Amino acid sequence: MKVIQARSIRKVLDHSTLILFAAIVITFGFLSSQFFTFQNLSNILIQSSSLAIIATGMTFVLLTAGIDLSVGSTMFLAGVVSAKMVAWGSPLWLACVTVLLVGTLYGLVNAFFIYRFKIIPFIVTLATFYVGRGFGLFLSETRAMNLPEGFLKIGSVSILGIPFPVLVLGVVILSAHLALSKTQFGRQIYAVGNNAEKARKAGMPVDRILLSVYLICGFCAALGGLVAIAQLGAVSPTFGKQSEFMAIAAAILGGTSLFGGKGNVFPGTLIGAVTIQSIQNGLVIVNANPYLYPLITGAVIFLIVLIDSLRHMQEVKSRRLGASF
Amino acid sequence: MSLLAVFFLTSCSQEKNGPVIGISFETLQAEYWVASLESIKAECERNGASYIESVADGDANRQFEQVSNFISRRVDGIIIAPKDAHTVIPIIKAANKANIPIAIYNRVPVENSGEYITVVADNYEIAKSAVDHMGRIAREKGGEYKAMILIGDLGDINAINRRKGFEDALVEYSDIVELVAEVPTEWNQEKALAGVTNALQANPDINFIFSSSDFLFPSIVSALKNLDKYHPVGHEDHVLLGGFDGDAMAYKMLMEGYLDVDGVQDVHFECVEAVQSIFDMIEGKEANMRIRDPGFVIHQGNIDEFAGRMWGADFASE
Amino acid sequence: MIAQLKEHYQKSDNSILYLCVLYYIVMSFITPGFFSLGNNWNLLFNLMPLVIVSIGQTCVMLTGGIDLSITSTIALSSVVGASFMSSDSGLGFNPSVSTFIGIGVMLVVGAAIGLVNGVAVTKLGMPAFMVTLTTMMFFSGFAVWLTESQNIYNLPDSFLRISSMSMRDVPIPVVAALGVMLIAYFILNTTVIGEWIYAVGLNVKVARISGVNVDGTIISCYVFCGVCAALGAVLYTSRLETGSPIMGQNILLDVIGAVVIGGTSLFGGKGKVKWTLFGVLFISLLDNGLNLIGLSYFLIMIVKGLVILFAAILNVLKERPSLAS
Amino acid sequence: MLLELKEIKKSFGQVRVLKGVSFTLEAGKVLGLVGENGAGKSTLMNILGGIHKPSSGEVFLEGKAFAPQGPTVSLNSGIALIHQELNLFPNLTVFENLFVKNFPRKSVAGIKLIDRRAAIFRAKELLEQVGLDIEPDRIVESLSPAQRQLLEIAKALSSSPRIIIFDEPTTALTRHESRRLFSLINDLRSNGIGMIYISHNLEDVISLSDDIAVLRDGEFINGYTKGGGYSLGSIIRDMVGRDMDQFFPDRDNIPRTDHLLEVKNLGMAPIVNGVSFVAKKGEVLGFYGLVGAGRSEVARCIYGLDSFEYGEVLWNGMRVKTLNPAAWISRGVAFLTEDRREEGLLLDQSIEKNVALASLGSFASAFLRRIKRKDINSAAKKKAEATRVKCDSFDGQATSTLSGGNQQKIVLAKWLLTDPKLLILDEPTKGIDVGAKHDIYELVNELVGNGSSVLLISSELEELLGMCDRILVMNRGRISAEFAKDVFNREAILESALHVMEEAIGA
Repeated sequence: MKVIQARSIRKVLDHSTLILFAAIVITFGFLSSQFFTFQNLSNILIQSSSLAIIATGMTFVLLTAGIDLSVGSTMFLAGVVSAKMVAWGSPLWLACVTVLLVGTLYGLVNAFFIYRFKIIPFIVTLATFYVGRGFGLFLSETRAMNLPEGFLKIGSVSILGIPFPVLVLGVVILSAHLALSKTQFGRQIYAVGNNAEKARKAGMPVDRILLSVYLICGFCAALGGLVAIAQLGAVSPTFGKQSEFMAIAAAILGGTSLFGGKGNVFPGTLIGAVTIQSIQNGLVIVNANPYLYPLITGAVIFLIVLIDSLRHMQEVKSRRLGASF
Repeated sequence: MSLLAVFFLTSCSQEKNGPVIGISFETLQAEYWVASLESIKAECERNGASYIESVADGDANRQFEQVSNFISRRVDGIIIAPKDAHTVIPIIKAANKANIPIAIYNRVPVENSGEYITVVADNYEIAKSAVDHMGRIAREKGGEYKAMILIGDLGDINAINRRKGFEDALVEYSDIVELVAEVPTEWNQEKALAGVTNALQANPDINFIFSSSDFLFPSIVSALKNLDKYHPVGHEDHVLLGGFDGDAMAYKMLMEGYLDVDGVQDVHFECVEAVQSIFDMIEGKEANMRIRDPGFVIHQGNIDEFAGRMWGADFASE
Repeated sequence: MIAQLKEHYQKSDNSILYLCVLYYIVMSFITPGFFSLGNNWNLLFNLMPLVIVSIGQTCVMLTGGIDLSITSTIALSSVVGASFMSSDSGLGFNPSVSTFIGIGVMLVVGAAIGLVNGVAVTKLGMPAFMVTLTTMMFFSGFAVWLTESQNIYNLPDSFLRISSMSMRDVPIPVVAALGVMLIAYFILNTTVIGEWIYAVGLNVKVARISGVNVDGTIISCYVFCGVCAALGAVLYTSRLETGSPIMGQNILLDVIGAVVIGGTSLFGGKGKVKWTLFGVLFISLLDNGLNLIGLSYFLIMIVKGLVILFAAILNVLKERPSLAS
Repeated sequence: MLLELKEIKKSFGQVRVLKGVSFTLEAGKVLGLVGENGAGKSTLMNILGGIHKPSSGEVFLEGKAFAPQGPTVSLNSGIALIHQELNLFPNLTVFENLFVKNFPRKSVAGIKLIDRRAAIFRAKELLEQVGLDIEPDRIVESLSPAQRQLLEIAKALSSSPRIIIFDEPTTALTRHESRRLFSLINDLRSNGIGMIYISHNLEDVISLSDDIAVLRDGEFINGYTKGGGYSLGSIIRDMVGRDMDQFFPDRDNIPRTDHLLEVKNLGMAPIVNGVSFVAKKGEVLGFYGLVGAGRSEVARCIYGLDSFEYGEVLWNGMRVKTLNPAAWISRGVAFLTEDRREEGLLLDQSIEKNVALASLGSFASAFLRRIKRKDINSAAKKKAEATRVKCDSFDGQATSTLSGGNQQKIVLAKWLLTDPKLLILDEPTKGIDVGAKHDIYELVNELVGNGSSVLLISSELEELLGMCDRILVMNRGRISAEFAKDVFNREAILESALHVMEEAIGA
């Protein structure tokens, strides 16, 4: 009896993030009939697409026990560069490609300092965080910039009934998931994150792996930025601010460890991002007092992390018990 | 390397004769602030003065530190757009103590014994009359209205005043306008977009939207377009739109006939007067210490008369 | 002579200090007003609250944790303390008594938030980053909600004088900062709990088995950090003569950046009080100098980022000259 | 000649680790490499593995000069290293660890994806070869140390090497598992693979090796060939450089009858199932059993590192309520755990600080708990010196730079400084050299001679027989037998450790 009970508790805890996510959705569903419409659920997905894409890139970096504080600046830079290019009369596709290149290049800069000079990622990306935003402000002359219709169209078209941002999100999540779980490169990322020294000794291309995760993160940040501005149609000087914290939060909420080697993009990071967005969405739908937003968001995320850590403690205990059999 | 860069940069921007003005802005996140900063700088140059500028990123403490730095550098005058009405008091005291004239731009300090110039547009009043005008349009057209307001950062006093102006103006129209959604944006376009989309999801019949700042319009427009609700004034599905600031986006929307009402602060007037008064004080002349920008409300009815005075018009033509 | 200097530099752990001195000298030449009594006072005053907050953060980081909630601690204790002291809220004590009570309340608020963080990290086993990220959201939201965005003013004169008063010609903020530094130095270097803090940061398991009260140690660090943040709030509030619900919301990266640039490890077990002092000095000097030069907003950001990177590279090259080639 | 080393020298900075070592290895032969810690064995292996480059000297692989530029080159040339510190990634699965450098892959739409099925299939083959019966998709974190060791060997085999270097492969293995490994080594030998076998367990080395090379202080001291007439004693003499008259030093204590520690019906299913025993004052009580029999777990439960479900613990006849390390230390109980790198040492910290860590409280003032720095440092230094630790400096050298034996001495010194009435030792001599072992035995005896008790958990039966007053044997979470010193019986002890008990199967 006791065993069964313990087992069922563990089952619940095992899927805590999902269950809590469901609980949030159901709660809001009860509070407002509007929440549970197909349209609203697809809204949530569209709204979380940008965050989820950025958090996906962040997950790669976190898996190697690194951190990238510069993603918000990269997003901003991406927005500014695309707006500028379009304003100078470049075709849309060229602007998009350039922006993705800029993002990747920014990742390259981070990676260069991290692996050439062995400076810890926190400092490097703190520095590029400032430089990126400063440079973006310089380009934009600290002004908000509106983008042409074409951009907004990308943001609102549907292909086969799937909204474009969701489609991009799907492709990113799918390829990230494949890369992490089905390729040698992906598995080696986990190995490096667990212990870079061991990985080096084992002859893995550690430097190349570190380089690529920052490239991927920069690329994702730029792509996430594009997806966001395609919906917004404008870039303001605060665009992308605090995104780094939200991206990290989404990844960690999805079970990724800050200390490397643990976590996944699907379902982890995706659920994390969608959870955060659902809370925001639900609060608006039920027309909550604006002052309560941060209180409720903070408390709910705290609860999710709490349950997750309780599960973790339980797991450690049972693993120890099972170890010798 | 970077030290060299600093050398280089400073050697370019150094040593003009004439007075030096320290300009400290709390933020540059809305176009309004950028326009003001540009305008003040241009005025300074026109008067043969040089300037040093700083932006505090919404942090009152940092602003205090930056102004203290100006003071220790012995600038001749200070123009400051402060974080709020209270935290500016010690700044005024410090400037008074150092005998440096100071002008407070855009926000009125609370009662105090310091000596300072204020240049201010009344956020509460302008917002109230803009929304009042929206209400009048609504009454003329007839019918029931569901209203939404985009609130700025809850830590920003101007955002609070605009929200208050909005609420107080609506009291008179409570019979036809019902407030169904308050969207906090933290002055962030992404949050605004998500918030507006969600609010429209919850209340598809919203047809009265007031934005606490014009720079959030792209988000509103984007959300409305997605639902095919963005139509010019006069269209039967037109959503009544009102804004605040008078920036380029609002100007364009007005001219194209999408925006009904905008509360405008007269940036050019404010800046010219502020700089002028500071110079008067530096030179020991009698200065206008209380400059009040009445602002104005522009709408489709007075567009020909006022459009040229909208600061966004200059930005839009660039 | 030069060789001796070089050798000294290679060996010492004061390289950030030397960098500060170099920067100071350069700035004195190129910036009008930089080398003046007034500016030095400014520097000193700007430095003090940041030093206090950073010292608290250092202690937390020594245990391998991080406290992102310091900004919300500053905001909440500012408004709570101010509302106890303000003549508007009408508690009706005489000014010096209410100053006394106000400061006490502020410190208690700081300690309480620290306690929440510490307990969540130890007893509930939650990752520090997430705990403090959510408490940051929650308590800053709480501060804004509590005051409905209004500032609290009309504080008693005896409180306002704190930031300008002197004790035997030494200004109170300096006294406070020196006091905190001395206490931290005393604790870290001469007491049992100091040894424990380093041991916990280096290896929790070893520490626990060796009889270290791990949970107690970590909790005290978070409480200390909260109290330090609250003390910072006292100085900030007094200086601005206002209790503000958004006080200090932008200093987070400066604080963590200063601690890390000083040389304290993000992973725990390595760090010193004086390193943090140098780190804060570095960040403050940087801001002050760039501010005085009169660079525009975005150039300041770019240069700030570059200088941080530059400092990090210098430091790395010092420790591992082989990387220069 | 498969492999030939000529006059290999290696210095790290000022320190000369290898001073010209030469030897040869033939195909199909096992070369035993012995020497004390710090003799240079590991450095030698790292040179062959491509991790270090020699300062001078040459290596010839099948007659050709061989100077690997990195671990990959070495591996591709057919040299596989099995490190003492396991190079596994605990967050990956078994099969991923086997192939992490080179997965079997298939092309899907032009993208090379891991061929999971092929990988699992090959993994099963390799696991079978080393006799490891686990699912290939298990997470390595959940494996026991012995299973990890075998997995490491399977990993080495996966690259089909011509030369395999074993560095202390049996420290985590039980006798049974070791024998299985030895038969694998014999198979490999008959397949023409050359092996270098490094171990402190000299009996194993003697029985396995065709040739034996002894290193001391970075120099080649002596070489033996099978049937060439040598003894354990002569090898030890070569290693240590002096005669070691008696391996397990004598002790003339008489255990008293009063109970120091008493454990009643302690349980944590399914690992510990109702264990009761008594440790008397002034005795050395041994715990023997297979890995996983629950010996360490009993100690960990008592010490409060793991929680247990039922049972009680008495100290000096009083029931103990608070079970945590701090409380035990204040009662005078110390616990040297099995994993010294993870649980014993602050690797980045100096010797002085490590030794002082558990005794800080007793060297602190009552007011403000200030540490009496001078007192504690000199006491720590004295304790460390008493363990004959070899180091450059007590306050400047990080313990991570010390050899395994010296590290263990530091941990021991830490516990001795607390002046324990009961010292629990969990595998105290695992993976450390003969000289250091001897030193540790002497320290134990000295402690017991002063009236303290020792609880010695070990997988080495010799050690228990030589050191203990009493031996308890554990089997599947229970105490299956008890032997007093005068009736020690090797066969009976092994029997009760290995025997599958009827009720255990029924449960």
